[in-house]
Amino acid sequence: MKFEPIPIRKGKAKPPAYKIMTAKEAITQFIHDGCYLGMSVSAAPAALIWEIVRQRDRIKNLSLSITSQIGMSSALIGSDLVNKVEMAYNWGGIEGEDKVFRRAVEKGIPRPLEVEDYSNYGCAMRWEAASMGLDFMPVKSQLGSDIIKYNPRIKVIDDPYTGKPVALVPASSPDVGIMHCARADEIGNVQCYGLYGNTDLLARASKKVIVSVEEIVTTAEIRRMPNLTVIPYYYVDAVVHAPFGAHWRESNYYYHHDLAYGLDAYRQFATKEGFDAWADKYIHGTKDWDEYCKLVGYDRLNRLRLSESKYQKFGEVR
Amino acid sequence: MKFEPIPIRKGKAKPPAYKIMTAKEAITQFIHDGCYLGMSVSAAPAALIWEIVRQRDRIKNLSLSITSQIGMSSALIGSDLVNKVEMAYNWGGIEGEDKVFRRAVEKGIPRPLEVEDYSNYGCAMRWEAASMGLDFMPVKSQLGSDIIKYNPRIKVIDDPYTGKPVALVPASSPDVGIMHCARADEIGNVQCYGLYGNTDLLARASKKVIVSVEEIVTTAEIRRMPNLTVIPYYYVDAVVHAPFGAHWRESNYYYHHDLAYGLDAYRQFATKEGFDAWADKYIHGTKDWDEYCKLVGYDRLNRLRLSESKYQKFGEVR
Amino acid sequence: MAEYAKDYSLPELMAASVAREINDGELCFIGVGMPLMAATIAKFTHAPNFNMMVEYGAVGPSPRRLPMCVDCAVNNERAYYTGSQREVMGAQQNGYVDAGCISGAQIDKYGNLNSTGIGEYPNLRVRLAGSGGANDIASSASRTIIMMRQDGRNFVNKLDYITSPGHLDGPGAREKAGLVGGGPHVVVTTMGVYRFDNETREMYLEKIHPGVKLEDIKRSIQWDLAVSPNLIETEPPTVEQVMVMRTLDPLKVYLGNGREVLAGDFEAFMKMFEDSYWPMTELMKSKGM
Amino acid sequence: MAEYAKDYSLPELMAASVAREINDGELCFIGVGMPLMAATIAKFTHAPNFNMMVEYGAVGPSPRRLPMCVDCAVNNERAYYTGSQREVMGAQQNGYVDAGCISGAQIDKYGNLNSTGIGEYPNLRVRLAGSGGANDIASSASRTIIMMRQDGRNFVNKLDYITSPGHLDGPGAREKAGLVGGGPHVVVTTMGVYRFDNETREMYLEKIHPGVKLEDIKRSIQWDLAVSPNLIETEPPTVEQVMVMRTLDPLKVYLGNGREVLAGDFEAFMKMFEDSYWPMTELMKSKGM
Repeated sequence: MKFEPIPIRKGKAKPPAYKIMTAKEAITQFIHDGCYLGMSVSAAPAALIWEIVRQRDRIKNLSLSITSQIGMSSALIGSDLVNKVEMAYNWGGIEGEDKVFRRAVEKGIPRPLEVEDYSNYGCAMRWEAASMGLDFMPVKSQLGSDIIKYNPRIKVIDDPYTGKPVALVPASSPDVGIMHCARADEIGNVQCYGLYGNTDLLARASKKVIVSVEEIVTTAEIRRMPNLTVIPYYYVDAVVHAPFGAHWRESNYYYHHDLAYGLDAYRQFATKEGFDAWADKYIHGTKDWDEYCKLVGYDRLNRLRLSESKYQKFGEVR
Repeated sequence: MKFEPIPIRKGKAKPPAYKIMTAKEAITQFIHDGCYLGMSVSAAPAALIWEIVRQRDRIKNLSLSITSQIGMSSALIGSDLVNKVEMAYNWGGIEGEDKVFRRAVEKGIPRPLEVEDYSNYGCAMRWEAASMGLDFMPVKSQLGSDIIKYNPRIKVIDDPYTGKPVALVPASSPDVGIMHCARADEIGNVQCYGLYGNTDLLARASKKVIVSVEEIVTTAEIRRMPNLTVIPYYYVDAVVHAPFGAHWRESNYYYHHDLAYGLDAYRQFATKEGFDAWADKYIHGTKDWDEYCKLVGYDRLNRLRLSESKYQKFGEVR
Repeated sequence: MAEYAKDYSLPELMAASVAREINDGELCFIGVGMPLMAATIAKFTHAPNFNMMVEYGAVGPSPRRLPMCVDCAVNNERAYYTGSQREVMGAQQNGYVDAGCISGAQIDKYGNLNSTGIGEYPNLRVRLAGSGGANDIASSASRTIIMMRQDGRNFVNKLDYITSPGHLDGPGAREKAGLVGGGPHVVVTTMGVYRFDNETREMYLEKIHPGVKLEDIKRSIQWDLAVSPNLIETEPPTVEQVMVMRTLDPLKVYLGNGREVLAGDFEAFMKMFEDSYWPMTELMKSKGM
Repeated sequence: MAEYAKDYSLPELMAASVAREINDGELCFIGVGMPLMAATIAKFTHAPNFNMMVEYGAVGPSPRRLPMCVDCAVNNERAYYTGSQREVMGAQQNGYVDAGCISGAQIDKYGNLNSTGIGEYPNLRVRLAGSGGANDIASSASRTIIMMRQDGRNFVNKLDYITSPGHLDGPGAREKAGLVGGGPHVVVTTMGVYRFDNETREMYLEKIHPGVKLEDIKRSIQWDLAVSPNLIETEPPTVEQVMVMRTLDPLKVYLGNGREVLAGDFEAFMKMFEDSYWPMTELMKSKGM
């Protein structure tokens, strides 16, 4: 025996330290070429995605881990940055057909896109597994469907307790997870209002986490209602202050989905030229999120905010 | 083809209907002899447990599914109602050694008690599995320990993705789950303040659910902050209004653990006679929770409440 | 008795028919698109105690605006619970959901649905949205309510891809596959209403929409469609149902060409939202919601 | 330099020694009993940015009252997160926890712990508490800090029951079993401080408490204890550490016979809680917490 103690092995917890950055700083620091990128849908991290697109000379190849995405992942796909997407849904919802996605899958424009299909719960359970340090999760969706037939990463086993078939999905642990939430303090305790989908799971599943928020608040404000903390500081690497940071999508209790914008964008996405023109104007034509908001118009964004608060405000019933 | 449509099969959701009952009514209606009973620890459902003990002529045999319990399950064990406990921990915490539990396991007094040991997370993952309709959950605790050696219901398999060993625990779905929470509306939407342990999982895992609460509130009050709803109405069968319903244990932001009472109770639990005298006085000697509170003293309970609010109040930072 | 509308469109008939499949007091999982609209109609007319679950984590909302997506801010409005997808999808897999409401691009006689693509997977001629939550609803809801366009090409003998399981290949197949939900219960299309026979699990025509000919329906379906001997005409929407639809969706975003109208017209969009607040709030109060 | 206390008890020395094992900025999972007390001392003295996780669902509290249990209301006090056990235990299994702090009734040279019972399982002569969260912490925390009474009978060659895995039977055993955490790092007892050799994974004596004789330590341990060639005396508690302990626990509930004093004495209990508010709040402010 050499009487040398076992060296201290640190856990994965991020420190309770100052984490506020600009989107540019956060994307520059954490997202690299070849990144396996996880993206939340509720709320959509538009400000962060736009910044990735702005850095396309540096970040050329991404694989995406999503559950569902509505238009936002198409900003990356249409910008020629994505090789593969692991997903349940990539489409327009009320905005309709996603021509950017179709062009990529059907015609390889701007580049071929490999799709790995799951159900929504199947995708979510992949993050769930990773969020608990597990390598798989059992799930009873997808059984009997062609999702399993064509996706060899989903395994069907006989449940060791009941003997009945059950599907297993492999953990998905993105290199970086990006998400948009209501508010955070400077050390990265993040709170959400209303539904947040699987943002909680994505933050826990990802190796690095960038959160954009509507508001930066004091730690005392976080402590007022610690039950609202959806992502504690130890998961978070960077907090980006991005008011209206989910536009054209919604941010619960802050502002509503800008359907008029979304439908117009989708109309432009119908052709590659249309998409490029849209991206040139709204993403490359603006140097940061504030400039994007100015281009869209803060008057317009404020109208969306007022419309939302007519119907609901967190802490009140309207 | 007979042109007879597939009959409508209802889901397990409990209706959004009036669910307020007294503890006596709820226990009478839902807990039967031979019941497989799940109990939360945070907060402890003391008012409900006392009522079960009062009905011991009818409810003679229980199996318990718990994670940890501190004294409260001993009220049932000491009252000769329990044949088996599936558990991680049954002891006094700061109150120390649980002599009731020891007498039952070591000497079969008042009756033999079978113990099925898991870790805390192992137990919780059993409820987690049931909460999602799964028959098992993978867990990386318990590996290498004698918990697995002596508990044949825990299976160790080679993870189909990594080849590494992983433990599986079987789902636990209690016939009835009982728990104590902060507040609920009349249809059973339940909100919690502060930590709530695995109360969320127990409610989802159990076939029938009885929740006692500090406060009954309007549905509008629930809607003010829907993110605080830990147990939506569809899991809940009965809501029991039981202020101070966790005494001698704590109810976060309402009142603190009454350590002086707990230590004194444990001192009495040192002998069977002592336990019986305690139960005769505090449980059988009172007809309901309000009488128990009077016996303990509302002045004392209010002191515990004031002491708690000196340190913290939900929605403020003190 | 409810008063029927005299003036209504085919999409309105369809939405009203789907709304009627939802019973008061039920808990239903609502998928993206028209199902959200139909569920909102049900809530504000005959089923005020019906509660919807939407897959990104809301339970029991009363949307007084056009619900646009399953992650839409509207889904928080007056909800009992908001939070995680895990909660609502876990509850569904745990058997809590009475019914789920979904749609698809192709369907076969067992109610299996394709929303993944047309062609040979993965080399699809037309790539579609993918499952989203549809597979999960189809797998685990106690019954599913399906909404479909019926365009002459999408009621097929064999799907290009089974995204969402119906009764698979017939009686017992779901159980054998390990599926916990009951599978398809009804299909509401632009032409009629179909149910599934309890014995054979095959779709049959139960109701035909006013003005639609049976021979046109049969021609639009690849297999030899079974038709109920008690075939009846679909009940028209009520005045109240139509009022709700037109208040929520005056520009026919769901129920017509409203998307073309709204694309780029922010003022029209804002007006639609601003105008629906009072009538929907009054209706809500009158229903005791 | 910190000023050392001149007057302190053995339990105070032990609590202070455990507190010192916690580094500022760390995230540690704290088990029931004395570990809660030691963690609170750390937070209010040298490690204000250390955050504790307690197993019933709280992160980052600053308890200004005696923390009594892992589900205690005190654990919510000024916490960053409160909610589910699933969150904190999931984070631990996911490798987020720097250290976990636990205790047990029996220990062997590899730091395996028994808190289940004495005798042959399941026919135990003495039934103990069971694992609680100890097994989970021992399985998955990046390192564990163990607190033990050393009573002459509980440092054994072979445990009656391995509740919480230490280094099992030596190098590589944890990895082979599939355990994700790093296992025991230090053992603080009533007699000394022990660490585990990086090569053999066996416990060795690193520090001896003031006034304790090495031969008494050796006699209280069943195996042939390895003793560091650089054996030193345990550092006494600081004045500040002792002040925190005595403010939180003036009646020596953790650190003496306070449980006997308090049993049935509600007024004494209330006074203890009332008295600790101001000094602890002032201390909190002075640390910028």
